[in-house]
Amino acid sequence: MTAATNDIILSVRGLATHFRTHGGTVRAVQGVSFDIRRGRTFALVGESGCGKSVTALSIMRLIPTPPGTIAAGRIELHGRDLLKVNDAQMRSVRGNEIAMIFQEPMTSLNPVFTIGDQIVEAIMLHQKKSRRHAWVEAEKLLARVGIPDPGQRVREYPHQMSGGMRQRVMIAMAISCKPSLLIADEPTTALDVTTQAQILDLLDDLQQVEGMSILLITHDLGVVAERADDVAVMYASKIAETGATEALLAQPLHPYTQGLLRSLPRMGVAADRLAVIPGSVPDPREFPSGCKFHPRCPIGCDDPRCSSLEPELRQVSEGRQVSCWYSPGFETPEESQDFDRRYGRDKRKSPSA
Amino acid sequence: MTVYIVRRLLYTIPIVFGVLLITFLLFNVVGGDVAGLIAGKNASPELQAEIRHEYGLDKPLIWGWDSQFVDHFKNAITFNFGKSWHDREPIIDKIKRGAGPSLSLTVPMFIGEILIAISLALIVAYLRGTWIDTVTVLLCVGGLSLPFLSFILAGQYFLAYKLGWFPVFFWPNLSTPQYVALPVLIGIVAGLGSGVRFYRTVMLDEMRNDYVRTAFAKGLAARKVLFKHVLKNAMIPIITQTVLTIPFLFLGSLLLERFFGIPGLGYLMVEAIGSRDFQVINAMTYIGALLFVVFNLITDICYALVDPRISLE
Amino acid sequence: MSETAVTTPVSVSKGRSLWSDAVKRLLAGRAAVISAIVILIYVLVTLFIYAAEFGSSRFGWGIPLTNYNEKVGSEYEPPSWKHPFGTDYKGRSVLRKTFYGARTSITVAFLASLISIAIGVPVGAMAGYFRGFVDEIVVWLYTTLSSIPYILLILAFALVLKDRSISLPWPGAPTFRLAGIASVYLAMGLTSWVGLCRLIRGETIKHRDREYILAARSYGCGRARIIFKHLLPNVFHLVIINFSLQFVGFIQAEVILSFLGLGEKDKPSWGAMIDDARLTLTRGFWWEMAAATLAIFVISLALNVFGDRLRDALDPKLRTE
Amino acid sequence: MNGGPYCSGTGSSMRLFCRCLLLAVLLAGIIGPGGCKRTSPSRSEENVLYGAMGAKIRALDPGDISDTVSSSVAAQIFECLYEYHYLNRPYELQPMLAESMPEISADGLTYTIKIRKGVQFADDECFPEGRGRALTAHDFIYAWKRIANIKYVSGNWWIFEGRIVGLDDWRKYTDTCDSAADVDYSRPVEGLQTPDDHTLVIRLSKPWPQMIYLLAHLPTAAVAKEAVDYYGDRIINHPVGTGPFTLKTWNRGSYIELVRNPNYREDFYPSEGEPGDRAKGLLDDAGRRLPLVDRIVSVVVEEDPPRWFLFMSGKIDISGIPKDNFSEAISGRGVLDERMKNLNIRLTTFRDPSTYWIAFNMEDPVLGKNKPLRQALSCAVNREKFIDMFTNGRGELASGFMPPIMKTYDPNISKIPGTAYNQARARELVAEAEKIHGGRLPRLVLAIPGTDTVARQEGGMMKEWFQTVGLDVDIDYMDWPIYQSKMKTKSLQMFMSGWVADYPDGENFLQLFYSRNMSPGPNNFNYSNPEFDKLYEQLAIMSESPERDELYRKAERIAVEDCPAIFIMHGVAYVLQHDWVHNYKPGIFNYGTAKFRRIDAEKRTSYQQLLRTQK
Repeated sequence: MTAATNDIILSVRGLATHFRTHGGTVRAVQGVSFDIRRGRTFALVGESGCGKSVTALSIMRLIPTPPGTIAAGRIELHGRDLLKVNDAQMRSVRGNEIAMIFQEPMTSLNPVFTIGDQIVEAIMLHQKKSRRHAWVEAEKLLARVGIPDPGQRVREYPHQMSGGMRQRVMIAMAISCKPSLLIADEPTTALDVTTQAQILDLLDDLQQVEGMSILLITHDLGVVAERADDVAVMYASKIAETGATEALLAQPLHPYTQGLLRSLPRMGVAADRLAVIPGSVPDPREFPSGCKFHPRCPIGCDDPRCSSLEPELRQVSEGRQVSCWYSPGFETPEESQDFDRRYGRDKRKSPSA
Repeated sequence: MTVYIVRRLLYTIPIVFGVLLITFLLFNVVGGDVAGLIAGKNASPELQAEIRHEYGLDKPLIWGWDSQFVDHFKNAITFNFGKSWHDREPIIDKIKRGAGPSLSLTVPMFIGEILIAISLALIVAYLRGTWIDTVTVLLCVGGLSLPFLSFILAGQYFLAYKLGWFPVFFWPNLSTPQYVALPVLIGIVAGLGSGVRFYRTVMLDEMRNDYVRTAFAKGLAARKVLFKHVLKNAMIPIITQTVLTIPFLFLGSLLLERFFGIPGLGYLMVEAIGSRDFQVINAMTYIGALLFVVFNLITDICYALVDPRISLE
Repeated sequence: MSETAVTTPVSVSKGRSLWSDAVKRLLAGRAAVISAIVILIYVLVTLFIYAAEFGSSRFGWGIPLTNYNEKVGSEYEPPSWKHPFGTDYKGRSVLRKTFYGARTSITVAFLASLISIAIGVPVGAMAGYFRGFVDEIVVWLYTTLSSIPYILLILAFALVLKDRSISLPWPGAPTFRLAGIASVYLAMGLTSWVGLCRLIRGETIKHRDREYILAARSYGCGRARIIFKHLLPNVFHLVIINFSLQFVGFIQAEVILSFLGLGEKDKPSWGAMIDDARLTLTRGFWWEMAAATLAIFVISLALNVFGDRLRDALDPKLRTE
Repeated sequence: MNGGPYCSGTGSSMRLFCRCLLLAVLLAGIIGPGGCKRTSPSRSEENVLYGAMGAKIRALDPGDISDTVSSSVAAQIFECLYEYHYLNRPYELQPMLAESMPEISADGLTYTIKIRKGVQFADDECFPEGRGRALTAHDFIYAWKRIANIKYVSGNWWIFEGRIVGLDDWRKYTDTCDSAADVDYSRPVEGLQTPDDHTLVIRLSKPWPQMIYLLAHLPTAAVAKEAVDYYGDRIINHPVGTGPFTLKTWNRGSYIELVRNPNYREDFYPSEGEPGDRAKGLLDDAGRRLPLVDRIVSVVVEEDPPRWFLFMSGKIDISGIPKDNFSEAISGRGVLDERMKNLNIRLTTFRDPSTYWIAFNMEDPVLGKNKPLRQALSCAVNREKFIDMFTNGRGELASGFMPPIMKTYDPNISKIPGTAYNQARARELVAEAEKIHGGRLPRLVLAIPGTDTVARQEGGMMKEWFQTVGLDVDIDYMDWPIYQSKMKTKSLQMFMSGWVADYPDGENFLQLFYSRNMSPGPNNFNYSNPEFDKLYEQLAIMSESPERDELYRKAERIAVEDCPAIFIMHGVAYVLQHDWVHNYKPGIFNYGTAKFRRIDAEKRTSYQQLLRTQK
């Protein structure tokens, strides 16, 4: 079902972010494109170092330059390209239209200012409110995110709170200006399981009530399965596959996604050892040629085309995109004849089930 | 809080005891017969004996209640430092008289340097990686390795003598700011090198923290993030470095005072060592130690004010 | 779903210890490499002069560079092609004096740093590790020492140590007279260990309760082993950074000591050159001061840049990459 | 993901802001504190003498003064019995607070001195109703007893020690008192009598012709007992004297200001002087009532560069020439530089009554008995080069210890063979010395009182000269206190020192070689020669006469023959003064000369324009 374009609040097209380091330029994000719809949770999943956090920071234009630069691409929020606006306009977007929370709640709050100060600062920055009003608002927000006794807590310092509590404060700060998009960069990775569930429930509840969409960045497929409406799997700076969560989990098209799902423990499936994707994430400074997954790919590891020609992201069916020669419906007839001509028919592998 | 302060004040007693012990040991070992110095040209033995008697040098060194060692402590605690051997002036007057000019030189220098060095460091740390950063580091190291003396000679020769923007030297009819201006300026410029370098490292360490990223994510402008969030966190290392130099301000600046005729305490210490004026040295070190210990306490209290995580147990 | 064995070997980067990782990242940067080379040159010059001196005294090598006393021209000749740095009040080549000065200044700064590390690190580590009574004593000692103005401390030590002969405690050990720079670097060393000691103490306290120390203690490590084998290597990066930055401080201190007449007396040193030159600056003989200042500037810059890069390379936060 | 700082400049506006903030801060640092524009100090045009002192004033109490800086200030406030004539050379004494020259008894033991009448102390709160009291003979006796009082710990007791009948016993009496307060000054001293308020009779234990000079030496100035009792310890800050000026403000270590003393007696500018003085305009003010200036302001400037800048910018009137600005001021041999002449700056050169040498410790086992070694050392030192390098040629070569300015200077002292600079002769003497010593000479040690640059350079040169003639000499630098105590305890082998005469009589130098003055006395050579001692005791009690002068020369020849030191140079002083300073004549022995000087205030202000054109 192609959603009406007007309910897409954020669309990212061909985003590329590079970092200049001593060892040469690191292309952390290359040609990433996806859309986030209003009121839906979009998950960006992948192993650490695949570029998902850099994508998030690029959306917020928080990439530290000099080392980093946003080399190409368009990030449209309600139709306005954030890469073209000037600093002042971008500042009015950050925290107001797009808010962000981070992975390490323990260090994300300024240790020498009270919780109230930091929230009030966010409120007064974007809304014309008196300080007194902003304090009252802050207390209400703390209550809204489930922090007990907000009147007292608002005057306390971050070090007097637990990790989970601090993440709630971060969320309170983020939603203080009713943003249309909340970017959550691995919000629960540093928390224990029970708090993790509470935070995710809180995010869902806020989404229902406020109608805010969420870009959830995680490496935990379990969280994706339960919480995300749409999902994009990232591998080594590129998007391997996107689609609605149920459809994708039911029928993963990209070998990498299949590998990921296989390595998940399943209830009721006896297995003495968990399946593992051999090798490790490639060093961003020396990406393999062709498709970046081919060295670890059970199908294309010795396929001449996979190791030389990188497949770009294509729409293969309704709401489903994938970048792998062997996923069904990807290869155009001309390309398959070209493959046979160049490498010979027998080199062709059979697509995974 | 007050319990903490009382405990810390009690703790100063061993420190001050230690300082007096060290000055006593150092100078009785350094040697140079003082009586002969005071007696002057051709001193007869009994005149030297009289001098030793007047300055209590004939008492036993350590053992016994009436020994030099005990006197040394008694005098220090009761602030009766006696007279300087060099020119018979009571040391308390000498220090009181010298402290004013010294402070009129070092305090503006201290404040000027901090304000300029911290703001420069903040800006340079923010512009890390750009050409401004590398140029500033070069300038800092340049300033650091140039001997202080060449700053003075060049400053006095060009700014005062050749261009005449400043008076060359102290002069009776000049008001304090007029004759202190140039030395303070030279002191600041000469000290900027090490100041900026230190504060820059502190700022860089501070900017790596995650709360800076959160601040930016909130949409704050870089100015606010720097001068509000980062600066307040950086206050802790800054306090450690700066507050502990305050006690030594009253010592003035050795060279600046000598070359610009400011009658401060800068050269008093060096002259006192030169002429084995132990009374003066003990007095200066003792007062220095007291101030140091007090400011040590102030530093800890400042920590608690700036950083809520630190609680004064 | 058949399992196909993976045939191509996948490069697994071998484990890199803190040091090799730091050194690799350190030497990757151009600036760090240049400054390391400059520092190396200074050390080589110093060793070369020592060797030449030893050679000329033993085998009579007449190496011109170390013969700083030779009159090469008239007094106060400005820099020219023949004498790149000009001549001083005795007509001696300032270039040779600067080279020879390197020997004195580098030796003084190096040995003073060594002494301050030899005292500061173990004392700091013990204070940090044992806490309790030992800690109280050490804290009392270094608070007392740091409350005495530095100029007085170094002057007093230099005066006390001047021309004193020290006989080492064990019998039969030679008593050697503290000539010239010996008293200088001893004075500097004995008065400058305080900063490092405080630093190491703070770090030790932090590391003391870390798991790896508890683990070491759990399988019965002796206290000394824990401190020297486990704990110090983890704080040692602070020592190196401190060493490189304090080195410059020592060279400056040597200049001040020469100004006060306690530095090296017959052999040339940068401090003595600056002190000599300051009088003649107003007469327009700038090259002696310029030569010494340039020599100090280059080594200070190299040490500072190296120190900064070292800190970045060894900074635990950066290693998460 | 690169963990670099999260927040560096994302936008260009931020970068712009940083640059202008950076600029503003730098500018503020440079311009801010120095905001005041060039301040031409509001110079009151009236009669002021501006001077600079090379060191801090130690004390303004005559009994306690021993340094030249304190003497030059105190001499404007206190007065002695006699003073040197301002213009006549060679120096001759004339009455100051005394009415006439002393009547000396036949045996030379009793001096009767009439005190000038109508002389008043300056007004001070220590006198009843603050009015200065008239001067009497008792003030002198009180002053001298005060020096004798051991509790007062005066450094000038050497003046009267063993000279005046009964004074030494009086000193022993003071030694018995346990504190300074209960010393009774009315206790009589046999040798100091006052028949009436204006007559002073001094009886000596043995003849002492140089006594008259000591009565012109500042420590023997008149002191009012009321002041000492009133101020007690603070007397050092409140000098009360009879001199032409009184103290207005004294900011210790910084500056001092003296003003004209309204009670000052009638004192006139001399109307005759040395031939040539009239031509130099030194007699223009003959007969005018002194002092000629209203105020004296003197600032402590201890470093050479700022003192030179002050002089060149016209802030101070007179200045010596620092070693490092010498070539800027003097071109060629003693001729003023062109630029100085255009600024109307005048140069005066005059001989110092000083001799500088490297003394040998005659009791040293190696040097004491080895005359050829001492002579070899003397021949090794290139005196010409030393004078040129370290005093910019301001000195004359010395072969004996009597300075040329002294009446009893012996011109042919240099004919004594064997001590002049001659490297070949030095090497022969070294060979001879090794024969006497029996084998290779050990390493000698030369002590130099000073650790700064100049001392190091001097040491370096000496070491080189001795090395070229085959003598191994180590240089030991030490600061003044250690040098003094080692010299006093005879523990220095060779040491660089010298002597500046206290009064214009050759005896002041001869007493340095009298064996009974050995260390800790002034004879630091520890030289003893019975023939010299006999001669010295004979001439010490003779009054001035040609025979005595001949004995002086004979004694000097004996001492120089023994080569107790390497005589290097006699000092020559160069002094620059601006053209608005009149009546400047250098006088080494008299310090109270500010009263003679006159200032032309217009020329001083017009100097600023002249300077601008020159700069």
